[in-house]
Amino acid sequence: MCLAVPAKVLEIENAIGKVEIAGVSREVSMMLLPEAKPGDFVLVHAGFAMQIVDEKDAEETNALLAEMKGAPRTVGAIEESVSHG
Amino acid sequence: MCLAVPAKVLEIENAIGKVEIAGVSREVSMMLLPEAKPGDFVLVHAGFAMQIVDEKDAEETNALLAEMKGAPRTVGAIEESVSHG
Amino acid sequence: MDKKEERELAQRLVAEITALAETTGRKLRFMEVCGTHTVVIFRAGIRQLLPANVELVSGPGCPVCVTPDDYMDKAIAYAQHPEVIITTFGDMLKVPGTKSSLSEAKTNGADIRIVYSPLDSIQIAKDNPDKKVVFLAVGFETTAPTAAATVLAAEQQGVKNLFMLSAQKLVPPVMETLLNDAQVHVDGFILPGHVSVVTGTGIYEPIVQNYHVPGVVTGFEPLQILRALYRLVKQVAKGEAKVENEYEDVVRPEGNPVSQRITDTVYEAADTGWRGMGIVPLSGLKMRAEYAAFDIEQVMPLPVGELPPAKKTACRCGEVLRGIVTPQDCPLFGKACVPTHAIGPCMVSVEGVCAAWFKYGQGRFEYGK
Amino acid sequence: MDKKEERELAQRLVAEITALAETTGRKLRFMEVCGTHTVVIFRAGIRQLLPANVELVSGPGCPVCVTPDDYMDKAIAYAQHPEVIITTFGDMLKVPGTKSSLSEAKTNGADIRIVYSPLDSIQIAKDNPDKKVVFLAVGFETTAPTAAATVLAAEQQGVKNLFMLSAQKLVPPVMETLLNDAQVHVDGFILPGHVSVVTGTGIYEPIVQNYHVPGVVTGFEPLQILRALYRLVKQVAKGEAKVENEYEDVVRPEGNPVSQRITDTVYEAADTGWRGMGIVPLSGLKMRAEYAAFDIEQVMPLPVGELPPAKKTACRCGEVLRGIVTPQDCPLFGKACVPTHAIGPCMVSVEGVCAAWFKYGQGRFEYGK
Amino acid sequence: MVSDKVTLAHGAGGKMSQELMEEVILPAYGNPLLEEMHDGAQVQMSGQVAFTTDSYVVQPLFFAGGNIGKLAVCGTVNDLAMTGAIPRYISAGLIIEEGFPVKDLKEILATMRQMADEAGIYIVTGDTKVVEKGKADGIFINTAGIGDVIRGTHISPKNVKPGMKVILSGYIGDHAAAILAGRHGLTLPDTVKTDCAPLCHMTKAMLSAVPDIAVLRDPTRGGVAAVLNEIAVASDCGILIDEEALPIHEEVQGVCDILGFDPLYLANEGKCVAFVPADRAQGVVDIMRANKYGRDARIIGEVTETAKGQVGLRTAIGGIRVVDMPLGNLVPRIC
Amino acid sequence: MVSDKVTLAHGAGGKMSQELMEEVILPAYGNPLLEEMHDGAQVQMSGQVAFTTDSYVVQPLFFAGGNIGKLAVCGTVNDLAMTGAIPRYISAGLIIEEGFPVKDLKEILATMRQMADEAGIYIVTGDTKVVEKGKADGIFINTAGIGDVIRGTHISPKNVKPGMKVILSGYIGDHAAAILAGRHGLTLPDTVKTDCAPLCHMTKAMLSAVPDIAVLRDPTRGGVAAVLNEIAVASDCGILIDEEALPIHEEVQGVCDILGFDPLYLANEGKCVAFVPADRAQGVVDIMRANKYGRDARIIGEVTETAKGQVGLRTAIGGIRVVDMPLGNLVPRIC
Ligand code: SF4
Ligand code: SF4
Ligand SMILES: [Mg+2]
Ligand SMILES: [Mg+2]
Ligand SMILES: [Mg+2]
Ligand SMILES: [Mg+2]
Ligand SMILES: [Mg+2]
Ligand SMILES: [Mg+2]
Ligand SMILES: [Mg+2]
Ligand SMILES: [Mg+2]
Ligand SMILES: [Mg+2]
Ligand SMILES: [Mg+2]
Repeated sequence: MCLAVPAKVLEIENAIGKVEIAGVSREVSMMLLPEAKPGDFVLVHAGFAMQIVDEKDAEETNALLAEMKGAPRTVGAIEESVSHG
Repeated sequence: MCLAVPAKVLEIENAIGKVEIAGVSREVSMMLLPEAKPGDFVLVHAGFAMQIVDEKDAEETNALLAEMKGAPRTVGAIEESVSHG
Repeated sequence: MDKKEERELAQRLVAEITALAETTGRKLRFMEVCGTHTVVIFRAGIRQLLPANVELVSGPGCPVCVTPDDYMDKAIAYAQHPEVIITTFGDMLKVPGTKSSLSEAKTNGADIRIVYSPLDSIQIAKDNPDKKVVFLAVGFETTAPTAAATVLAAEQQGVKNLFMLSAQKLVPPVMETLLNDAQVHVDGFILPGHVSVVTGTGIYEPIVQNYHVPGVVTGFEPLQILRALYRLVKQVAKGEAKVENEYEDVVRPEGNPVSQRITDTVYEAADTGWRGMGIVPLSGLKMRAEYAAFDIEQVMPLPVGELPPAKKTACRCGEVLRGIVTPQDCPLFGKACVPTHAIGPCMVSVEGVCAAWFKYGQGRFEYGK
Repeated sequence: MDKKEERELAQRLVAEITALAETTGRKLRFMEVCGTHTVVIFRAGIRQLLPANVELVSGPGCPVCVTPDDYMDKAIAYAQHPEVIITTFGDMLKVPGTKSSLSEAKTNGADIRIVYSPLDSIQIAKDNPDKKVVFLAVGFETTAPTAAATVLAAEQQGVKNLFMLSAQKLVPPVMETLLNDAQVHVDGFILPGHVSVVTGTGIYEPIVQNYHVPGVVTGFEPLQILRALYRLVKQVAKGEAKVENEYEDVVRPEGNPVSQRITDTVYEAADTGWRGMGIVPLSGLKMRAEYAAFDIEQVMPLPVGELPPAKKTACRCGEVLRGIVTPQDCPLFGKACVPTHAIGPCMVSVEGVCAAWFKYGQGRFEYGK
Repeated sequence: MVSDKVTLAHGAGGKMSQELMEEVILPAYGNPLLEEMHDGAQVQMSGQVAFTTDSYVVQPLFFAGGNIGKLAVCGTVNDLAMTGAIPRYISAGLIIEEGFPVKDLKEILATMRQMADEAGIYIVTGDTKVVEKGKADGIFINTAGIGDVIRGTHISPKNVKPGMKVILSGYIGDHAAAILAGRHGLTLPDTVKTDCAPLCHMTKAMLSAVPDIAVLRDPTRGGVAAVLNEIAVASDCGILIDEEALPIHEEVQGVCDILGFDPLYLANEGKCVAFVPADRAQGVVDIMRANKYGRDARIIGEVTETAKGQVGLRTAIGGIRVVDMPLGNLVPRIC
Repeated sequence: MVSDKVTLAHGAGGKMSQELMEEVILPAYGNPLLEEMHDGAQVQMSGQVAFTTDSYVVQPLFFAGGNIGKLAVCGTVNDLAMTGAIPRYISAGLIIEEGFPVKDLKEILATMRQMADEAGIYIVTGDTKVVEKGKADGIFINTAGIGDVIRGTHISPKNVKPGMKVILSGYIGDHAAAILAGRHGLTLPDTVKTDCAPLCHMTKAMLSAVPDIAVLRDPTRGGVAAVLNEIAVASDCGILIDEEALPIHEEVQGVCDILGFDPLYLANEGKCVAFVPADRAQGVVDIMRANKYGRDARIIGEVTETAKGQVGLRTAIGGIRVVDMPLGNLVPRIC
């Protein structure tokens, strides 16, 4: 539907950002994301920065694991673990 | 200065002549030589028929030979042969 | 998380999904609306990991697939015009119109340039002042603001020979159309992550509420999809229907307001045609009157009669796109219709459901059986 | 006449020429005005057959050679214009202008088409309606009517994008200039056969009378040239000066009146520049005001300053063209200046005197010494 | 005497052609066997001879780490190497577009010579044609090559049998990434460049030690995916590879993510895939690792009895998917 | 399954390439040695091997009596033949412009096969590239060839000595006339067509009977003039030929007269020039005349002590002029 990749903003000049994705750099338009600053990670689609990407939350995964922990094979158990976590 | 070749007119239509030179045919403009007719030999230059070519005159060569004949190495003798020829 | 941890988490999620699905005592059908999700599901082999009673069906989320023949025919007709340079995403190249494709037009000499960004069209327009550069503006809510921004940038830079041939589409109206369709049965939606980046999550609420069907926004990692499936199965198991967001690092509830405003400046909602679904009210975008000078259809309308009449084939793309049939139900699948000689757009596009089935071996592959 | 008879006749003519020349007791210099004659003389090895006291010098009869730098510079400037297609005889391609040549412009992307006939330009103009097609109209009296007829044909067919860049030249005025030049010594002229086809033989009468210098019109077979030489030596030996015609099968006294009229319709006589001779009064043709619409210099004048300033080289083409020096007197001949890297046009053109000297081995060839 | 641009006359077989030959081409290729203006070269060969050809039409002509000349020599050297031969002699057919800078031509020819030297071969015969402006794309190069087949080897897909290991010599997709990045506005760090290299010394070491290597193949156009599919079909076996085993530079993956490519389909110009009996596989890997072009060699999968004619890939999360033949050329996608 | 036009995908190394290969190329070339999708072919050779290459860029692609495919096979066959070899195997590298009609491709390939059959060779390896519309000129073909040098022969300009006779195998300029006529609006009678032909059977007969033939050369680009000049320089002898001995079809002379060309500079594709010791010259002519491509063979001149490095021509009226190297490409002239 819409390929998009996260990239780090290196610099911005005149609403043109230089971004880097795994060492590969490209110019993208910052027109749709004026609030982004160098150092931010942004989601890039079709040459435009579309959104700021938050730091990946390790807690989130832990929460999921907790949610599933000790809940072997029954819905009730999972529910329980969620309410516990 | 101006390369030109004799060619035989095969046909003419709308001032365009089809001419043949040693079996090679080409269309040429007859604009500059409206009097030419199929069967004529014409001189062709830069895609135009320029002049009707007379039948080669064997007599001409004979006249030249006659002019030179019996006139070995002196002007007088040649003159003579011409006036004789 | 390292790869091993990821694999373990995936196994864990699959186990949970299997267990939860079992508790429902019935067959569950979830639709991924987004074509990119479709591809990830096939590439990662997710279908093979799921239990027999959890079925995934693909929806109308491939922009190439839902674009109807008449748009392609128009694009081809413009491409053949000696004064026109077409710029397009690579995806559109092989999509069949009624009689031909852009790829064929290119082979026959049409000037068609593949761009990575609609913005690239501006430079091409500047480099070719004596030509009309026409960008094929297709896509969903994610892509529409990039086309709109390109129009605004061209206007600002005084570029007068860049135009759009627009066929942008909106997701929520077509989801509703599907839910109203008696042939379609869906127990929940994997909601499109990147559309939601622009729109936010709120737009799905009315649908989820009105039709009582769960929806989870998620990203494009295999694990994210498994997480979304886990949430969907769980909602079903609990009898709930709510919008959840498993892609919180980029999807905000309010989306991207600047993108929304820029799209809104250049475009307005309009009825538009979808392959297999006909006209869906207010499901597309058309250029506003203020931007008519950038609309190739207004600046240089095609002469009437330049488009060929509609064709009839046995292609079942229309139904495939609604999740009513699978590609294998199409008599042409894998026979007359293969990726090298596609009959319908669902076989052409990388995100096309038929292409994904074929490419990733569904129904023809021995491994993993 | 078979080949053997031809060879015998040639030997006979050479013998007569040798004998007659001897009777004059002095060195004789005949000038072939026409470059095609020059080439035949070299190709057939005629110089080697002649006695030491009969010298042949070449005149300004190569249209390429006499065309001055500034015309070439103009042609190149037009060629570089993106809207222009140049059509030209192949001969012009490598002629150096001040800094460059058409060939170099073509290598750098200029659209230059080689035509066999000026008429071919009309079709090219029709095929490229968005371009200006410019024919490089060079040549003498023979070629001028073909360019004029092309203009009339374009007019009649309503072709509005065909133009001429004209530099046609006339033979009699330049012959007179040569005869007035104290540095030039000529005992007789081999008169140009194909120019005479158009002009007739009468135009040479005033010159031959006024300057008491023999002239013989002839064709392009080696034998015809030997015959002309025989007639010239004979006139000198007899103290005569008249116009003779050894090319009677195509040259009529009155020439070709239709050609003359058509040239006269489109062109009028004008002062023009010759390489090495400067401006010669009324020695060229310019388009009449009525045909200004076909004159590229009027329709699309080059911006002032687009032409480079004149260059200085040691090239002695100007003197070579007047028969004052031979190519071997030029310090560059065969060293810096060779056909692959010509410095002057006399080395470029197939009919160029320097090229003929070089190509046919004059001064560097062992055979026949 | 040669001008700074190649002209039509340089290809017309006359004096200018001779000058181009003498001033540009012979000095670059120069070696004792090079035909000098003859109709062909004469070389000594005997026994089984490998013979191959490829044309090179890459754009851009110059790219990170190389140019078209490097490809033209290495590509043909590698094709000879993959047939189990020691490359000996190659030909060079140039088709040049009028106006091509002589400076660029010299650079390309110098690179060809350099690669020939590294591969231990001679460029012994050649041809130069010049076509009109707009009728080519700068320069096209064809090379054909001949080499001596190493005795005792018999490379053929028919020798591929279930249980054999699939070895890959290193990181994939570098060449295509270097070529494609610039075309789509991407800038790569200096560390990413074409992998183009002559592999003949490495393959000679491999085959000398393990003559029963069943197949060698260089994954060029169509990438690893094309090679594996061709061999799966030709051997009538299945091939199952492991996604996690595939060495892919982070930046190459980045290019793929941005443009929507799959690294398995990207062209390589200095890699080889080997099919080797299981018990010799680690030995072959060790030999490859001793060569500078095989330092990252590894086993990436194996030949199977099932899924005949097909290629499967075990994904990171444990699924299996088909790796199909590439369909056409790679174009960037948004979806 | 292949469409009616060649597309970029046909050259991308994937499924479409495979289809083009299987449906168009293999059926045309088909022979037991042809590499099928491998990296190269393997053939048996031994001893002295001749190796040559040429690219073909002719326009128009189809012309009276042939097409580019005919040239591509015969040209390389003849270059091998001229080195004193019996041609054995050739490669075929196609560079095709996107949009090229598959029908035309099939016709060209069929002609290549037919010529290969006549020459007694196999097309054993090949390559197909497709470039974007406007980046080539329909199709370019490169062929490289290998052959066995006939034992006891040693073709080299250095063997040319004063007194040797120069033999020409037949009428000159036919090929160039057939190509050029159409380009300049001239129509030739059906009798005038390219002379393109494989000469290897004739040269084999010549060399078998007279191994001390010093040089064989096919006068292609640059014509007889180029070949004679090259040999005059390489042998450091003079060459004097006789204008009246040159066989030129009347129509070819006609084309030359019209366009301002010299037939000595016109390309031939089925002729050879031989330098032969005087006492064997008539014998060689007789052998050539027994072959269908040498029926009009004759002695046209001889090698001289004087005029080292130069070529002279005795004109019909008895003068002598230089025949120089051609300068560039032939363009029609008015003067
Ligand atoms: S397999 Fe092909 S024809 Fe059938 S529905 Fe899919 S795209 Fe259409
Ligand atoms: S030899 Fe060259 S430089 Fe000298 S006069 Fe002739 S053209 Fe000019
Ligand atoms: Mg999305
Ligand atoms: Mg004349
Ligand atoms: Mg040859
Ligand atoms: Mg190959
Ligand atoms: Mg290869
Ligand atoms: Mg060659
Ligand atoms: Mg290979
Ligand atoms: Mg060759
Ligand atoms: Mg050759
Ligand atoms: Mg190949």
